[in-house]
Amino acid sequence: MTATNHQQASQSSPERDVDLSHSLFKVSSEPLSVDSLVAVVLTGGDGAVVTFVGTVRDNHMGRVVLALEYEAYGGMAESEMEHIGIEMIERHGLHGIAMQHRTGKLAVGETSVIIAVSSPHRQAAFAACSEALDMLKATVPVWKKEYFEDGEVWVGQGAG
Amino acid sequence: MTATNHQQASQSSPERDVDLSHSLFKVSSEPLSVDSLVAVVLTGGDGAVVTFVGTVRDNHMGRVVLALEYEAYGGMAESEMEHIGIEMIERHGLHGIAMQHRTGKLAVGETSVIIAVSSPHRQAAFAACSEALDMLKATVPVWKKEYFEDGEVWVGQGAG
Amino acid sequence: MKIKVLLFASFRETAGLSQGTLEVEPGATLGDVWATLVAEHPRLAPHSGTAAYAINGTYARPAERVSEGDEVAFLPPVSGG
Amino acid sequence: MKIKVLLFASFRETAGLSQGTLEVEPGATLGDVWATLVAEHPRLAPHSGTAAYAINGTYARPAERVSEGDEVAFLPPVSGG
Repeated sequence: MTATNHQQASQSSPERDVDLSHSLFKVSSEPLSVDSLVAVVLTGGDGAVVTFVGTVRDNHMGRVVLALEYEAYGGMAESEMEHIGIEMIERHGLHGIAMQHRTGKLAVGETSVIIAVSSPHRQAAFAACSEALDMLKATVPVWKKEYFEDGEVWVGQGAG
Repeated sequence: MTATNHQQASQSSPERDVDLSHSLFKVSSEPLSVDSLVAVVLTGGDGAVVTFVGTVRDNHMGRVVLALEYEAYGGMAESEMEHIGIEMIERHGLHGIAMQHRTGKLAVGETSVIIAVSSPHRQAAFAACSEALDMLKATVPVWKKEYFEDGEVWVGQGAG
Repeated sequence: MKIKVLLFASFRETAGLSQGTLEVEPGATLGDVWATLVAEHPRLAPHSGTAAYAINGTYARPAERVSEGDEVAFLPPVSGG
Repeated sequence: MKIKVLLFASFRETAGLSQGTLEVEPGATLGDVWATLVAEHPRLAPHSGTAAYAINGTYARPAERVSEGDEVAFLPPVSGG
Protein backbone atom coordinates (compact mmCIF):
# COMPACT_ATOMS: atom_id res chain seq x y z
CA MET A 1 0.00 0.00 0.00
CA THR A 2 1.34 3.39 -0.92
CA ALA A 3 1.18 6.46 1.26
CA THR A 4 -1.83 8.63 0.57
CA ASN A 5 -2.73 12.16 1.53
CA HIS A 6 -6.16 12.64 2.93
CA GLN A 7 -7.13 16.15 1.88
CA GLN A 8 -9.65 18.41 3.44
CA ALA A 9 -10.26 22.11 3.23
CA SER A 10 -7.73 24.10 5.24
CA GLN A 11 -9.40 25.59 8.27
CA SER A 12 -9.66 29.34 8.46
CA SER A 13 -9.19 31.18 11.74
CA PRO A 14 -12.12 33.57 11.93
CA GLU A 15 -11.54 34.08 15.65
CA ARG A 16 -8.36 36.09 15.03
CA ASP A 17 -7.65 39.00 12.80
CA VAL A 18 -4.26 38.11 11.39
CA ASP A 19 -3.03 39.11 7.94
CA LEU A 20 -1.99 35.92 6.12
CA SER A 21 -1.47 37.53 2.71
CA HIS A 22 2.28 36.82 2.93
CA SER A 23 1.93 33.39 4.46
CA LEU A 24 1.59 29.89 3.06
CA PHE A 25 0.98 26.45 4.59
CA LYS A 26 1.29 23.56 2.21
CA VAL A 27 1.81 19.81 2.09
CA SER A 28 2.45 18.23 -1.29
CA SER A 29 4.75 15.90 -3.17
CA GLU A 30 6.35 18.66 -5.24
CA PRO A 31 10.00 19.63 -4.78
CA LEU A 32 10.68 22.60 -2.51
CA SER A 33 12.43 25.88 -3.31
CA VAL A 34 13.79 28.25 -0.70
CA ASP A 35 13.82 31.22 -3.05
CA SER A 36 10.13 30.68 -3.84
CA LEU A 37 9.14 30.72 -0.19
CA VAL A 38 11.33 33.75 0.55
CA ALA A 39 9.42 35.55 -2.21
CA VAL A 40 6.11 34.58 -0.58
CA VAL A 41 6.94 35.94 2.86
CA LEU A 42 8.92 39.03 1.92
CA THR A 43 7.30 42.44 2.16
CA GLY A 44 8.80 45.88 1.64
CA GLY A 45 8.83 46.39 5.39
CA ASP A 46 11.18 43.48 6.06
CA GLY A 47 14.90 43.53 6.56
CA ALA A 48 15.28 39.88 7.50
CA VAL A 49 14.12 36.50 6.30
CA VAL A 50 15.28 33.43 8.16
CA THR A 51 14.70 30.00 6.69
CA PHE A 52 15.08 26.46 7.92
CA VAL A 53 15.69 23.79 5.30
CA GLY A 54 15.30 20.20 6.47
CA THR A 55 17.10 17.65 4.33
CA VAL A 56 17.45 13.90 4.21
CA ARG A 57 20.55 12.89 6.14
CA ASP A 58 22.56 9.81 5.23
CA ASN A 59 22.67 8.40 8.74
CA HIS A 60 20.62 8.05 11.91
CA MET A 61 21.72 6.55 15.22
CA GLY A 62 24.81 5.17 13.53
CA ARG A 63 22.92 3.38 10.74
CA VAL A 64 23.20 4.21 7.03
CA VAL A 65 19.98 5.79 5.75
CA LEU A 66 19.20 5.24 2.07
CA ALA A 67 16.00 7.26 1.83
CA LEU A 68 13.12 8.70 3.81
CA GLU A 69 9.43 8.47 3.05
CA TYR A 70 7.02 11.08 4.38
CA GLU A 71 3.29 10.54 4.79
CA ALA A 72 0.89 13.27 5.92
CA TYR A 73 -2.69 13.87 6.90
CA GLY A 74 -2.62 16.65 4.37
CA GLY A 75 -5.56 18.82 5.28
CA MET A 76 -4.98 18.62 9.00
CA ALA A 77 -1.24 19.16 8.55
CA GLU A 78 -1.89 22.40 6.67
CA SER A 79 -4.40 23.49 9.27
CA GLU A 80 -1.96 22.77 12.13
CA MET A 81 0.79 24.65 10.32
CA GLU A 82 -1.56 27.61 9.99
CA HIS A 83 -2.24 27.55 13.73
CA ILE A 84 1.52 27.61 14.34
CA GLY A 85 1.97 30.39 11.81
CA ILE A 86 -0.69 32.59 13.38
CA GLU A 87 0.84 32.07 16.81
CA MET A 88 4.29 33.02 15.50
CA ILE A 89 2.99 36.11 13.69
CA GLU A 90 1.27 37.30 16.86
CA ARG A 91 4.12 36.46 19.25
CA HIS A 92 6.98 37.83 17.15
CA GLY A 93 5.34 40.50 14.98
CA LEU A 94 6.22 38.70 11.76
CA HIS A 95 5.05 39.98 8.40
CA GLY A 96 4.82 36.52 6.91
CA ILE A 97 5.54 32.86 7.49
CA ALA A 98 5.64 29.96 5.05
CA MET A 99 5.74 26.31 6.04
CA GLN A 100 5.87 23.68 3.33
CA HIS A 101 6.38 19.95 3.81
CA ARG A 102 7.06 17.45 1.09
CA THR A 103 5.55 13.95 1.00
CA GLY A 104 6.69 10.78 -0.72
CA LYS A 105 10.01 8.99 -0.89
CA LEU A 106 13.05 11.29 -0.79
CA ALA A 107 16.71 10.53 -1.48
CA VAL A 108 19.63 11.66 0.67
CA GLY A 109 20.16 15.40 0.21
CA GLU A 110 16.59 16.15 -0.88
CA THR A 111 14.61 18.77 1.01
CA SER A 112 11.70 17.54 3.15
CA VAL A 113 10.58 20.78 4.76
CA ILE A 114 11.15 24.52 4.55
CA ILE A 115 10.09 27.18 7.01
CA ALA A 116 10.59 30.83 6.04
CA VAL A 117 9.73 33.81 8.22
CA SER A 118 10.00 37.51 7.49
CA SER A 119 10.37 40.26 10.04
CA PRO A 120 11.61 43.83 10.25
CA HIS A 121 14.29 42.59 12.65
CA ARG A 122 16.57 39.60 12.65
CA GLN A 123 16.24 38.47 16.27
CA ALA A 124 12.50 37.96 15.91
CA ALA A 125 13.03 36.10 12.65
CA PHE A 126 15.55 33.64 14.13
CA ALA A 127 13.41 33.01 17.22
CA ALA A 128 10.21 32.50 15.25
CA CYS A 129 11.78 30.15 12.71
CA SER A 130 13.29 27.97 15.41
CA GLU A 131 10.09 27.88 17.48
CA ALA A 132 7.92 27.14 14.44
CA LEU A 133 10.15 24.18 13.62
CA ASP A 134 9.91 22.80 17.16
CA MET A 135 6.13 23.15 17.05
CA LEU A 136 5.91 21.53 13.63
CA LYS A 137 7.85 18.52 14.89
CA ALA A 138 5.57 18.27 17.93
CA THR A 139 2.09 18.66 16.45
CA VAL A 140 1.87 18.58 12.64
CA PRO A 141 0.58 15.17 11.47
CA VAL A 142 3.44 14.06 9.24
CA TRP A 143 5.27 10.76 9.59
CA LYS A 144 8.70 9.67 8.49
CA LYS A 145 9.82 6.18 7.49
CA GLU A 146 13.53 5.42 7.35
CA TYR A 147 14.88 3.05 4.73
CA PHE A 148 18.03 1.18 5.74
CA GLU A 149 20.05 -1.38 3.82
CA ASP A 150 18.37 -4.15 5.82
CA GLY A 151 14.86 -2.86 6.34
CA GLU A 152 12.57 0.05 6.97
CA VAL A 153 10.96 1.58 10.04
CA TRP A 154 8.49 4.30 10.94
CA VAL A 155 10.30 6.70 13.26
CA GLY A 156 9.13 6.72 16.89
CA GLN A 157 6.11 4.48 16.42
CA GLY A 158 7.29 1.33 18.17
CA ALA A 159 7.01 -2.09 16.53
CA GLY A 160 5.09 -1.83 13.24
CA MET B 1 32.43 59.01 -8.03
CA THR B 2 31.00 55.51 -8.15
CA ALA B 3 31.64 52.84 -5.56
CA THR B 4 34.46 50.52 -6.43
CA ASN B 5 35.55 47.17 -5.10
CA HIS B 6 39.20 46.86 -4.26
CA GLN B 7 40.02 43.21 -4.88
CA GLN B 8 42.84 41.22 -3.48
CA ALA B 9 43.49 37.52 -3.20
CA SER B 10 41.47 35.91 -0.42
CA GLN B 11 43.70 34.95 2.46
CA SER B 12 44.09 31.30 3.26
CA SER B 13 44.27 30.04 6.83
CA PRO B 14 47.21 27.67 6.89
CA GLU B 15 47.30 27.72 10.68
CA ARG B 16 44.09 25.73 10.98
CA ASP B 17 43.02 22.47 9.42
CA VAL B 18 39.40 23.17 8.53
CA ASP B 19 37.57 21.62 5.58
CA LEU B 20 36.15 24.48 3.50
CA SER B 21 35.03 22.32 0.56
CA HIS B 22 31.37 23.10 1.33
CA SER B 23 31.94 26.74 2.18
CA LEU B 24 31.97 29.96 0.17
CA PHE B 25 32.79 33.59 0.96
CA LYS B 26 32.00 36.06 -1.76
CA VAL B 27 31.40 39.74 -2.39
CA SER B 28 30.10 40.76 -5.79
CA SER B 29 27.45 42.78 -7.57
CA GLU B 30 25.56 39.73 -8.84
CA PRO B 31 22.06 38.88 -7.54
CA LEU B 32 21.89 36.34 -4.74
CA SER B 33 20.07 32.99 -4.63
CA VAL B 34 19.25 31.12 -1.45
CA ASP B 35 18.82 27.80 -3.23
CA SER B 36 22.29 28.15 -4.77
CA LEU B 37 23.95 28.70 -1.40
CA VAL B 38 21.98 25.87 0.22
CA ALA B 39 23.37 23.61 -2.52
CA VAL B 40 26.92 24.78 -1.71
CA VAL B 41 26.78 24.02 2.00
CA LEU B 42 24.68 20.85 1.98
CA THR B 43 26.38 17.49 2.48
CA GLY B 44 24.85 14.05 2.82
CA GLY B 45 25.53 14.18 6.54
CA ASP B 46 23.32 17.19 7.14
CA GLY B 47 19.76 17.30 8.30
CA ALA B 48 19.51 21.04 8.70
CA VAL B 49 20.37 24.15 6.75
CA VAL B 50 19.52 27.52 8.27
CA THR B 51 19.76 30.64 6.16
CA PHE B 52 19.56 34.36 6.83
CA VAL B 53 18.44 36.54 3.95
CA GLY B 54 18.98 40.26 4.42
CA THR B 55 16.76 42.45 2.26
CA VAL B 56 16.33 46.15 1.58
CA ARG B 57 13.61 47.50 3.87
CA ASP B 58 11.38 50.42 2.83
CA ASN B 59 11.90 52.40 6.03
CA HIS B 60 14.51 53.24 8.66
CA MET B 61 14.02 55.28 11.82
CA GLY B 62 10.65 56.41 10.53
CA ARG B 63 11.94 57.67 7.17
CA VAL B 64 11.00 56.23 3.79
CA VAL B 65 13.94 54.41 2.21
CA LEU B 66 14.02 54.33 -1.60
CA ALA B 67 17.16 52.26 -2.11
CA LEU B 68 20.39 51.13 -0.47
CA GLU B 69 23.86 51.18 -1.91
CA TYR B 70 26.53 48.81 -0.66
CA GLU B 71 30.24 49.35 -1.04
CA ALA B 72 32.87 46.83 0.06
CA TYR B 73 36.58 46.36 0.47
CA GLY B 74 36.06 43.18 -1.52
CA GLY B 75 39.18 41.15 -0.84
CA MET B 76 39.31 41.99 2.84
CA ALA B 77 35.56 41.42 3.19
CA GLU B 78 35.90 37.91 1.79
CA SER B 79 38.89 37.26 4.02
CA GLU B 80 37.01 38.47 7.13
CA MET B 81 33.99 36.34 6.20
CA GLU B 82 36.29 33.34 5.92
CA HIS B 83 37.67 34.02 9.41
CA ILE B 84 34.10 34.10 10.72
CA GLY B 85 33.22 30.94 8.82
CA ILE B 86 36.15 29.01 10.20
CA GLU B 87 35.29 30.10 13.73
CA MET B 88 31.66 29.00 13.26
CA ILE B 89 32.67 25.63 11.78
CA GLU B 90 34.98 24.97 14.72
CA ARG B 91 32.60 26.22 17.43
CA HIS B 92 29.42 24.57 16.15
CA GLY B 93 30.66 21.55 14.21
CA LEU B 94 29.18 22.78 10.94
CA HIS B 95 29.73 20.94 7.68
CA GLY B 96 29.63 24.10 5.63
CA ILE B 97 28.96 27.83 5.71
CA ALA B 98 28.37 30.28 2.88
CA MET B 99 28.38 34.04 3.24
CA GLN B 100 27.71 36.18 0.20
CA HIS B 101 27.23 39.95 0.15
CA ARG B 102 26.03 41.97 -2.77
CA THR B 103 27.39 45.40 -3.72
CA GLY B 104 25.91 48.25 -5.70
CA LYS B 105 22.57 50.03 -5.54
CA LEU B 106 19.66 47.81 -4.51
CA ALA B 107 15.92 48.49 -4.63
CA VAL B 108 13.46 47.79 -1.81
CA GLY B 109 12.93 44.03 -1.53
CA GLU B 110 16.25 43.05 -3.11
CA THR B 111 18.60 40.76 -1.23
CA SER B 112 21.81 42.28 0.09
CA VAL B 113 23.30 39.34 1.99
CA ILE B 114 22.77 35.63 2.50
CA ILE B 115 24.32 33.40 5.14
CA ALA B 116 23.70 29.65 4.90
CA VAL B 117 25.00 27.07 7.36
CA SER B 118 24.66 23.30 7.31
CA SER B 119 24.80 21.03 10.30
CA PRO B 120 23.69 17.57 11.33
CA HIS B 121 21.48 19.22 13.95
CA ARG B 122 19.18 22.22 13.86
CA GLN B 123 20.16 23.92 17.12
CA ALA B 124 23.77 24.31 16.00
CA ALA B 125 22.62 25.61 12.63
CA PHE B 126 20.38 28.31 14.12
CA ALA B 127 23.03 29.42 16.60
CA ALA B 128 25.81 29.54 14.02
CA CYS B 129 23.76 31.47 11.45
CA SER B 130 22.75 34.09 13.99
CA GLU B 131 26.27 34.46 15.39
CA ALA B 132 27.82 34.66 11.92
CA LEU B 133 25.43 37.48 11.04
CA ASP B 134 26.29 39.42 14.20
CA MET B 135 29.99 39.01 13.44
CA LEU B 136 29.54 40.04 9.82
CA LYS B 137 27.82 43.23 10.91
CA ALA B 138 30.63 43.96 13.38
CA THR B 139 33.76 43.28 11.36
CA VAL B 140 33.29 42.73 7.63
CA PRO B 141 34.26 45.88 5.68
CA VAL B 142 31.01 46.63 3.88
CA TRP B 143 29.22 49.97 4.00
CA LYS B 144 25.61 50.90 3.40
CA LYS B 145 24.26 54.19 2.07
CA GLU B 146 20.58 54.96 2.51
CA TYR B 147 18.71 56.90 -0.19
CA PHE B 148 15.78 58.94 1.06
CA GLU B 149 13.40 61.17 -0.84
CA ASP B 150 15.35 64.21 0.32
CA GLY B 151 18.93 63.01 0.40
CA GLU B 152 21.35 60.17 1.05
CA VAL B 153 23.53 59.17 3.99
CA TRP B 154 26.16 56.60 4.88
CA VAL B 155 24.87 54.63 7.85
CA GLY B 156 26.68 55.20 11.13
CA GLN B 157 29.51 57.32 9.75
CA GLY B 158 28.62 60.71 11.17
CA ALA B 159 28.54 63.78 8.96
CA GLY B 160 29.74 62.96 5.42
CA MET C 1 -24.45 5.89 12.89
CA LYS C 2 -21.65 5.84 10.32
CA ILE C 3 -18.36 7.69 10.63
CA LYS C 4 -15.31 7.84 8.38
CA VAL C 5 -12.03 6.57 9.86
CA LEU C 6 -8.52 7.44 8.64
CA LEU C 7 -5.32 5.62 9.57
CA PHE C 8 -1.77 6.70 8.87
CA ALA C 9 1.80 5.39 8.78
CA SER C 10 2.34 2.41 11.09
CA PHE C 11 -1.35 2.30 12.02
CA ARG C 12 -2.28 2.11 8.36
CA GLU C 13 0.23 -0.66 7.73
CA THR C 14 -0.72 -2.58 10.86
CA ALA C 15 -4.43 -2.53 10.02
CA GLY C 16 -3.86 -2.87 6.28
CA LEU C 17 -6.31 -0.02 5.86
CA SER C 18 -5.88 3.70 5.12
CA GLN C 19 -9.56 4.63 5.39
CA GLY C 20 -12.92 3.00 6.02
CA THR C 21 -16.37 3.42 7.49
CA LEU C 22 -17.30 2.30 10.99
CA GLU C 23 -20.75 1.79 12.47
CA VAL C 24 -20.90 3.09 16.07
CA GLU C 25 -23.67 3.79 18.60
CA PRO C 26 -25.11 7.31 18.82
CA GLY C 27 -23.26 9.15 21.59
CA ALA C 28 -20.05 7.18 21.03
CA THR C 29 -16.80 8.87 22.03
CA LEU C 30 -13.48 8.83 20.19
CA GLY C 31 -12.34 6.26 22.74
CA ASP C 32 -15.29 4.07 21.81
CA VAL C 33 -14.43 4.38 18.12
CA TRP C 34 -10.85 3.34 18.80
CA ALA C 35 -12.08 0.35 20.83
CA THR C 36 -14.37 -0.67 17.95
CA LEU C 37 -11.47 -0.36 15.53
CA VAL C 38 -9.16 -2.40 17.76
CA ALA C 39 -11.83 -5.11 18.02
CA GLU C 40 -11.75 -5.40 14.22
CA HIS C 41 -7.97 -5.05 14.01
CA PRO C 42 -6.49 -6.57 17.20
CA ARG C 43 -2.93 -5.84 16.05
CA LEU C 44 -3.62 -2.14 16.71
CA ALA C 45 -4.08 -2.85 20.45
CA PRO C 46 -0.40 -2.22 21.41
CA HIS C 47 -0.74 1.33 20.03
CA SER C 48 -3.61 2.31 22.35
CA GLY C 49 -1.23 4.21 24.63
CA THR C 50 0.36 6.34 21.89
CA ALA C 51 -2.47 7.10 19.45
CA ALA C 52 -3.64 10.70 19.14
CA TYR C 53 -7.18 11.43 17.99
CA ALA C 54 -8.62 13.97 15.57
CA ILE C 55 -12.15 14.83 14.50
CA ASN C 56 -12.56 16.60 11.17
CA GLY C 57 -8.92 17.61 11.09
CA THR C 58 -8.61 18.94 14.64
CA TYR C 59 -6.96 17.26 17.62
CA ALA C 60 -9.56 16.00 20.11
CA ARG C 61 -9.59 14.17 23.43
CA PRO C 62 -10.72 10.55 23.80
CA ALA C 63 -13.87 11.62 25.69
CA GLU C 64 -15.09 13.77 22.80
CA ARG C 65 -18.31 12.52 21.16
CA VAL C 66 -18.50 11.85 17.45
CA SER C 67 -21.39 12.68 15.12
CA GLU C 68 -22.79 11.02 12.01
CA GLY C 69 -20.50 11.61 9.05
CA ASP C 70 -17.51 12.83 11.08
CA GLU C 71 -14.02 12.18 9.78
CA VAL C 72 -12.11 10.56 12.62
CA ALA C 73 -8.34 10.08 12.36
CA PHE C 74 -6.03 8.03 14.56
CA LEU C 75 -2.50 9.37 14.53
CA PRO C 76 0.76 7.69 15.52
CA PRO C 77 3.32 9.95 17.22
CA VAL C 78 4.24 12.53 14.58
CA SER C 79 7.77 12.63 13.13
CA GLY C 80 7.80 15.29 10.45
CA GLY C 81 10.55 17.74 9.71
CA MET D 1 58.92 55.02 0.90
CA LYS D 2 55.70 54.64 -1.08
CA ILE D 3 52.54 52.90 0.13
CA LYS D 4 49.15 52.42 -1.46
CA VAL D 5 46.17 53.95 0.38
CA LEU D 6 42.52 52.93 -0.01
CA LEU D 7 39.52 54.92 1.18
CA PHE D 8 35.90 53.78 1.35
CA ALA D 9 32.38 55.11 1.69
CA SER D 10 32.19 58.42 3.56
CA PHE D 11 36.00 58.65 3.76
CA ARG D 12 36.23 58.21 0.00
CA GLU D 13 33.58 60.86 -0.62
CA THR D 14 35.07 63.26 1.93
CA ALA D 15 38.57 63.03 0.43
CA GLY D 16 37.29 62.75 -3.14
CA LEU D 17 39.68 59.84 -3.54
CA SER D 18 39.21 56.06 -3.56
CA GLN D 19 42.89 55.16 -3.84
CA GLY D 20 46.22 56.83 -4.08
CA THR D 21 49.90 56.63 -3.25
CA LEU D 22 51.47 58.29 -0.21
CA GLU D 23 55.11 59.00 0.50
CA VAL D 24 55.97 58.32 4.16
CA GLU D 25 59.16 58.04 6.21
CA PRO D 26 60.70 54.58 6.77
CA GLY D 27 59.43 53.28 10.10
CA ALA D 28 56.15 55.14 9.80
CA THR D 29 53.17 53.67 11.65
CA LEU D 30 49.56 53.44 10.48
CA GLY D 31 48.85 56.40 12.74
CA ASP D 32 51.53 58.37 10.94
CA VAL D 33 50.02 57.46 7.57
CA TRP D 34 46.59 58.65 8.72
CA ALA D 35 48.12 61.92 9.96
CA THR D 36 49.83 62.43 6.59
CA LEU D 37 46.54 61.74 4.83
CA VAL D 38 44.63 64.15 7.08
CA ALA D 39 47.26 66.84 6.38
CA GLU D 40 46.47 66.46 2.68
CA HIS D 41 42.72 66.14 3.22
CA PRO D 42 41.81 68.17 6.35
CA ARG D 43 38.13 67.31 6.02
CA LEU D 44 39.03 63.78 7.14
CA ALA D 45 40.13 65.07 10.55
CA PRO D 46 36.72 64.67 12.27
CA HIS D 47 36.87 60.94 11.45
CA SER D 48 40.11 60.33 13.33
CA GLY D 49 38.25 58.83 16.28
CA THR D 50 36.24 56.32 14.29
CA ALA D 51 38.57 55.13 11.53
CA ALA D 52 39.72 51.51 11.60
CA TYR D 53 43.00 50.57 9.94
CA ALA D 54 44.02 47.64 7.77
CA ILE D 55 47.31 46.58 6.22
CA ASN D 56 47.13 44.29 3.21
CA GLY D 57 43.55 43.32 3.97
CA THR D 58 43.93 42.61 7.68
CA TYR D 59 42.85 44.78 10.60
CA ALA D 60 45.84 46.40 12.31
CA ARG D 61 46.43 48.76 15.22
CA PRO D 62 47.54 52.39 14.77
CA ALA D 63 51.01 51.60 16.19
CA GLU D 64 51.71 48.97 13.52
CA ARG D 65 54.56 49.90 11.15
CA VAL D 66 54.05 49.94 7.39
CA SER D 67 56.45 48.71 4.75
CA GLU D 68 57.26 49.81 1.22
CA GLY D 69 54.45 48.76 -1.13
CA ASP D 70 51.91 47.93 1.58
CA GLU D 71 48.22 48.38 0.84
CA VAL D 72 46.85 50.47 3.67
CA ALA D 73 43.09 50.96 4.08
CA PHE D 74 41.18 53.36 6.30
CA LEU D 75 37.72 52.07 7.14
CA PRO D 76 34.67 53.93 8.41
CA PRO D 77 32.51 52.02 10.91
CA VAL D 78 31.17 49.04 8.94
CA SER D 79 27.45 48.75 8.23
CA GLY D 80 27.00 45.66 6.07
CA GLY D 81 24.19 43.14 6.26
